[in-house]
Amino acid sequence: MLYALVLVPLIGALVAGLVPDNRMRPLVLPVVATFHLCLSMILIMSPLAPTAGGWFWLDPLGKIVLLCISILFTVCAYYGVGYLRYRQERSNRVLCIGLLVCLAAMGLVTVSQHLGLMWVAVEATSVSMAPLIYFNKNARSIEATWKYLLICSVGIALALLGLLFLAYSTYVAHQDATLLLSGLLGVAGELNPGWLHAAVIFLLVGYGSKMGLAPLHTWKPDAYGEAPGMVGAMLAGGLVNCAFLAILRVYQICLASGSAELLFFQQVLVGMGLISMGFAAVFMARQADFKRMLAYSSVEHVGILAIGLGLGKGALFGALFHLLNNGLTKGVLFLTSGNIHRSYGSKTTEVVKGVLTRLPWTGGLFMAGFIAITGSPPFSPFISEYTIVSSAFIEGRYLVAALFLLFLVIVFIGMALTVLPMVMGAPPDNIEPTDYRDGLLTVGPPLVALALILVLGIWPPAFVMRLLHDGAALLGVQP
Amino acid sequence: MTLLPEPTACLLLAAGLLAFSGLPGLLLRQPAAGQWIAAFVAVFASLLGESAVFQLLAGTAGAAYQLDWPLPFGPAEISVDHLSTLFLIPLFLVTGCVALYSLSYWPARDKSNAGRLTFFLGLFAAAMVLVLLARNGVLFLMAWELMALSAYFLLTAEQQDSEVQRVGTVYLLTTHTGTMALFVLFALLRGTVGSFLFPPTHTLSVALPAATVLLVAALIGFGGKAGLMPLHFWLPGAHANAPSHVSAMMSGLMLKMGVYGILRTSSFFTTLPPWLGWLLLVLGAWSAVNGIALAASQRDLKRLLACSSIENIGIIFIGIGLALVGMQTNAPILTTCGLFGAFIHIINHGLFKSLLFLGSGALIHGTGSREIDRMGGVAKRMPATSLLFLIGALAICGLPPLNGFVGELFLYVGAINDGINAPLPLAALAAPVLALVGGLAVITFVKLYGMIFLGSPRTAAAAGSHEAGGLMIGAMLVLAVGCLIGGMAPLLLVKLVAPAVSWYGGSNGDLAHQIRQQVPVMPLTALNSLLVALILALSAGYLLRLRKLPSSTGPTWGCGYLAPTPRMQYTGSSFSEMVVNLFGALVAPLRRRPALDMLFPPVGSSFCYAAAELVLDRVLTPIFSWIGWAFSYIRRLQHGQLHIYVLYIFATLFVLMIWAH
Amino acid sequence: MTAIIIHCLIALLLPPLLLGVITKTKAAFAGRDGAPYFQPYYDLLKLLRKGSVFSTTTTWVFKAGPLVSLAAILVAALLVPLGRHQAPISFQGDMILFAYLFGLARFFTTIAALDTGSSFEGMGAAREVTFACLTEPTLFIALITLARMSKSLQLSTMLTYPTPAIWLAAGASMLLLVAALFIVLLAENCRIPFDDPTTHLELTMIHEVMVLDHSGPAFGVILYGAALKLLLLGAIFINIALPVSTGNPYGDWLVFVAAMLVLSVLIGVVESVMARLRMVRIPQLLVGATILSAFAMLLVLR
Amino acid sequence: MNSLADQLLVLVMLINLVMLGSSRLIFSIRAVAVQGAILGILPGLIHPFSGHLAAITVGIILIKGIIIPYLISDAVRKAHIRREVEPFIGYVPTLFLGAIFTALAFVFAEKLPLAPEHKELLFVPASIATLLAGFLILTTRKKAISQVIGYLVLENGIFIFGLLLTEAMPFMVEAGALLDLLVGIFVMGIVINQISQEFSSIDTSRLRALKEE
Repeated sequence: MLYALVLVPLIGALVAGLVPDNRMRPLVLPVVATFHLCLSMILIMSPLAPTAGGWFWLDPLGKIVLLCISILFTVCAYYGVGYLRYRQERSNRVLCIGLLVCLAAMGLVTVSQHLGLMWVAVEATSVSMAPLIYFNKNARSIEATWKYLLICSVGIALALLGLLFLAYSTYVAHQDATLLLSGLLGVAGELNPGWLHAAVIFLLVGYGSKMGLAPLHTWKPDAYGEAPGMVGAMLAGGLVNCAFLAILRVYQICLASGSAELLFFQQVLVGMGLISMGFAAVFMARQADFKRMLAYSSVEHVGILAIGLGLGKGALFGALFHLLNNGLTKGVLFLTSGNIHRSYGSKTTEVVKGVLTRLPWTGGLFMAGFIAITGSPPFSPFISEYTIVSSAFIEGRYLVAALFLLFLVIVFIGMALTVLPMVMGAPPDNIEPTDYRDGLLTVGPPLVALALILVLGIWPPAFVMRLLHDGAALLGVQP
Repeated sequence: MTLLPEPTACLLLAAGLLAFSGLPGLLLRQPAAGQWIAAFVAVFASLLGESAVFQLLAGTAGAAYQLDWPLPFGPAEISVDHLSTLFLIPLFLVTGCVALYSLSYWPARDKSNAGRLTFFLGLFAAAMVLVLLARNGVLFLMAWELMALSAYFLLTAEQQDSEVQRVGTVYLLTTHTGTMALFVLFALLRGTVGSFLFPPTHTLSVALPAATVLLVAALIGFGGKAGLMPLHFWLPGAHANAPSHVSAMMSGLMLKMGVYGILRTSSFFTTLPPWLGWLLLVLGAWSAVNGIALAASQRDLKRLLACSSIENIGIIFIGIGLALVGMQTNAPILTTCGLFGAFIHIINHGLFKSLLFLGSGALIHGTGSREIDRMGGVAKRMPATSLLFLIGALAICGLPPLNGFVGELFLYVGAINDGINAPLPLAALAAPVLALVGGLAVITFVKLYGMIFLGSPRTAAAAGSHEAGGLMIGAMLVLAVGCLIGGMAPLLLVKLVAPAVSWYGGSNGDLAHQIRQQVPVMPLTALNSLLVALILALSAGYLLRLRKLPSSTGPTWGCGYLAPTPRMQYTGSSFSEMVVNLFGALVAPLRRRPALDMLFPPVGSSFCYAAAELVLDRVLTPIFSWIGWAFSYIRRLQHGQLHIYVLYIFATLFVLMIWAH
Repeated sequence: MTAIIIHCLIALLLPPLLLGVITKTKAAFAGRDGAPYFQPYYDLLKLLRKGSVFSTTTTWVFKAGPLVSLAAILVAALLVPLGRHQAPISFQGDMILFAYLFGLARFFTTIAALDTGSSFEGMGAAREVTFACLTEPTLFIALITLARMSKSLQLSTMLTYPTPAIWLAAGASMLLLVAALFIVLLAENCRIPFDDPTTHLELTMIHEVMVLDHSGPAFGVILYGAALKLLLLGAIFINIALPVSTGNPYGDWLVFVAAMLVLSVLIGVVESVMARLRMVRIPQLLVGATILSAFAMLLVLR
Repeated sequence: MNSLADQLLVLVMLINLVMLGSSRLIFSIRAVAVQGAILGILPGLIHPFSGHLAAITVGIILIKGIIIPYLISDAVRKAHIRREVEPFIGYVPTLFLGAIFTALAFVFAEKLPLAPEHKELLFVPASIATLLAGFLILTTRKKAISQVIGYLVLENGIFIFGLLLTEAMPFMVEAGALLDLLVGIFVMGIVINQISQEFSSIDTSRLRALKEE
């Protein structure tokens, strides 16, 4: 079963590569996605034991990430069919293949319990995403791709060094090095502190740059801004979560290795998290390009994840939940922003006005997405964010909580001042007409995602909650 | 009554009905039908709600429901107590009236967005009910934000208009920032009492370290929503630009939710810090005076009403402040009178302010304008509206024999009692302040009524005005009758709020009876009826005389001037000019006049007068622009040079390495 | 019972005489012998018999104005003790109702004025409400002071409280109160130096200009209401300024009537010797009155 | 055998300095190729022979020594460029910095708590020095090609450290890592071609359209 998680998308990619017709090819996406979704649902529901000498195992953390990725991909896949109808001018072969390969890689990330293998998978995801960012094939997109590629590669290289340090710390401790998570957790107690320390730092910086923690986030606005909406969604909801999963693994090791290392790691996480939120807050105000604004919003939420993880205790639950919510909400926002881009042929807020009038459904969804992502009830991001804030207060981390709220306010103001003029008002009459119209396939998928976060925000299904609690338990929270 | 389920269930059912009342309008093919369904459901829900309210007032205790939702915030309790009941009384009444009113004010066949509006209207009302019933911090927050957001979507109904956009944005930013303060409030509360469930009343000690922060957060979060100065700046614009029936609900009901929040939060504590009562008293007085002074300076009918909402909220807070001061100087009369005054005024304001806003809707419907100075002589063409509006105006000025007087009477009695008994009767100064506010209110509403309804039409639009539809008149009539009853039978009001007063004041015994020793409820009824009788008698006599005597008609005496035109009438702005100058410091309207260097102003020169919004225009906007300017420097970090980006990575690595050691 | 009847009789019959006395006094100062004391009664009777002219601009509000204000003032008349006697109706906080009934009267007078659509009457209405809103705080501070001294919220108790003994004890504050109340009295009744009831220049008038368009019985009602108002505020003033009491109730009635007449003479004197203030000065004087009463309150607290 | 390894490592470090100093791209590419090849030989010297080892050796030499350099030089040929024109920091200063970093690397390596059998080997200082050299190239050069080279040097540095514990990295992981590297560079190559088409130059200092304000 676990292997299927990786193989199915690869086969799909193969098929997509073989299908000659540009119109038929996108249909592969929903087929694979649906199959993948059913598969991962079965896996998530069923208790699993480690396989292949502990190399592959879908533990609760993996399950959470897999759930998010699989749902998000399905949404994007169905959307893609509708979206690519409007992009017939260029071949979508690379796009389809890239998406599917990326899906396979992400699946591998969630199931691999061997950090080295996980590293390979993460690297694979970033490499496979590069061509997708370049989908528009113009000067700006090539620049974005180049920056994305180089920064992520450097980061991931540092992560590799971190892994080597980790292995070396085991080696120094007792002569046989290992990168198996189970093994590491077993011996974490007597690891060599110095090397472990270095390892943690390098891993954090490496995966952090992939995840987009400030100040390692520099590639994000460019990549998100130039990539097509659906690719942006996968970047913000898929890759970010994979990188975060990797950081969760590091957290597990720190947890097992004892309080000192954990404390340091948590402090660093909170610090970088706050920095990320602050950065996002500053850059989101008066943002003239709504896709870049979404990118900074993603930076902000990565920061929230980091803070949640850094605060520990009850906040861990919030962080894990936020991982899910952020992914889905970003899906809504990026997909609808793709529609807006199609319809106006521009993504600057000078041009884009009165979306609610021009595209009622897309506009409404975008507005709802904005309200959701800024942590307003009844959508689920509110639940996770409030869990984090309140536990910060409960733990007496008042400064963190205050800054957190301050940044939330600034972000909200900045985002509102960008989004509301876009959505409200009358569309400018001098924009050249485009053939885009709201259709079932371009509006339905984001609508589904929105419905999901609404359900999660009001009455989340029991299995999700159980999953989150199990995940938090893995991170050392006594249920 | 026995046929009904127990109150809480009733209220929940009503809320549910309201919440989904708008759905058919969105789904059905004919929106008009949907709107009618929505209206009927809403009215039914309101009746259901009111019946539940009366059960509660009759003494039936509402059940408490604990639903254990899967969210990690503990069980969510929903229950109703006397404080909630107090706010539910006007809520359902106004909601029902507004639902009827909207049928002919915002008909689906003319307005494309009627479906959306109706839907959010129902959601808005339901959210407010939930706010009043929630006993769990997070549930409360969710209901609260739902209320705030649906209010946003309601007031941006005409989102094509740029002004509507602007005020909508200001409203949204303000309310969300306020919600952040509530985040702090409930998180701290959770940290203090160990659960998101509200603590039982009068259990928290004020000695707790968090107490002060809790109260301040509540003041910011809830005070902002209530429109307490200086957090009032969002209010005039929002109320003025929303559809009138929405303004009626926002002003008559939503502002009260802020009051409710502060009352609820303060009720957690055994004793309250001394500064709180005085602070509320001062803020209330400031809001009252400044609010009504602002109102007097307005030229926009609905902005004027909105500003007078600030005034009335101020009066309510004066009452609460008096009560708290009374509690800590243990002056029971002051406490009781303050609470009675505040609570009665909460109900009254719900009635007459909604009445006035609905009336303003009728005016806009009839004349197509909000400019006071462009109207005039409307009474001739809108007789019914003019009569109902007059009742509202008299009531809001607190003049007998209408309900507005009752609440203020209690406040006066409380204050002057303090003047008699307290060693240093600072609280007694509330009385002259109230008197000043009353005087200003008379100026404001004489201006409003006289300039709009009386005289001769200043514009063709005013001349061509037409009476509002039957449903609109009906809805207003209900509220007006409410005002009359409240004024003629103050005892009814006293009985309505007595449970809430004893609940909050923690006192026991039949307050309604005790208070009658302090405050003349029965003589008031007697004198009011005498007044009405006298008026009727005099009118009868006068009309008889007129019948007998010759009477002729002619033009108004122009004091010797032969060709007066309607444009020569005194305008609203000039009417209030004197008082606006007296309160220039608080109001500071913008005036642009041509330089008078010769005998006459140069041809084509114009005089411009506009009411200012001090906090927003002269404080917040500059701050925002300054921050934006500061941010633009930090943005240079994203300069697009790849090699420096790589340097960032290594720098981070380096810093962390250093930090590690 | 007799007290009530006498109260009503005085309240109903005395007012026009006061106007007569004032005009007589002024005439005397002007060296004329002026109209007879009972001229106002004749005027009223005449007006009740005259026909009316209504502006085409007006609505029912115009007709209702005088009536409602008179009704309000009549009700108020039941609350004020005339001299050393309890008022017919008296209860805790009746003073507030008293003040607000005047407010009601003012509201209707002014909207009736606005109903004519004449810019002059609008001007008068604006001045009326503006000045009134400045006098009200004064009245209330004075009442609080009295309430504190007499430990009561009832006009009857408060106003029958002052005695020569108290004047000796708290003379200063009483004096300040009397001064403040006299200013209020003049302002509320639109007397010189605030307003000149006899001027014929509409631009400078306050009360008179509001009633320009009223005619016939309505105008009579207005005149009568104004006179009654003068009586009531005068009664308050006298009760404080003249705390004498002959043991005999009927004696007290006589004292009161006499005092009212003296007061009218006093007003007449003031009107004769003073000039009208400029409009811009009026608010300053009113605020001055407020400060006086505030001082009185401070002295009482001390 | 270890002495031979050490000499090779010294060679590696010299190559770093050479690259820091040279302006001709083709030359630096060749240098990287040599470095890669040396890395390929090294494991054979310190670990006992095994299939795994042989495979790794072949793989590294093949990929790092031949394929990747070929890809890059191909891109260079396509883009018609000879040399790195004025870098952000001149050659001499970078060379100087490189020397300092190398020295620091030795000092730093002394402090590290190494396993006893690794104490006397040059692996750790060499890896750190190479790492820093890569960092220098990445941050000082303008041409995209040079940055790729820098990235390669970085990777090499990491690999040198990795050689200490080939056991920790089971075959499939190393293979995967190599594969990823290969694909990554391949994609970079493509991108570089695109850049040279779009901008008629692969000077990354031209790639500055995407920024704030």
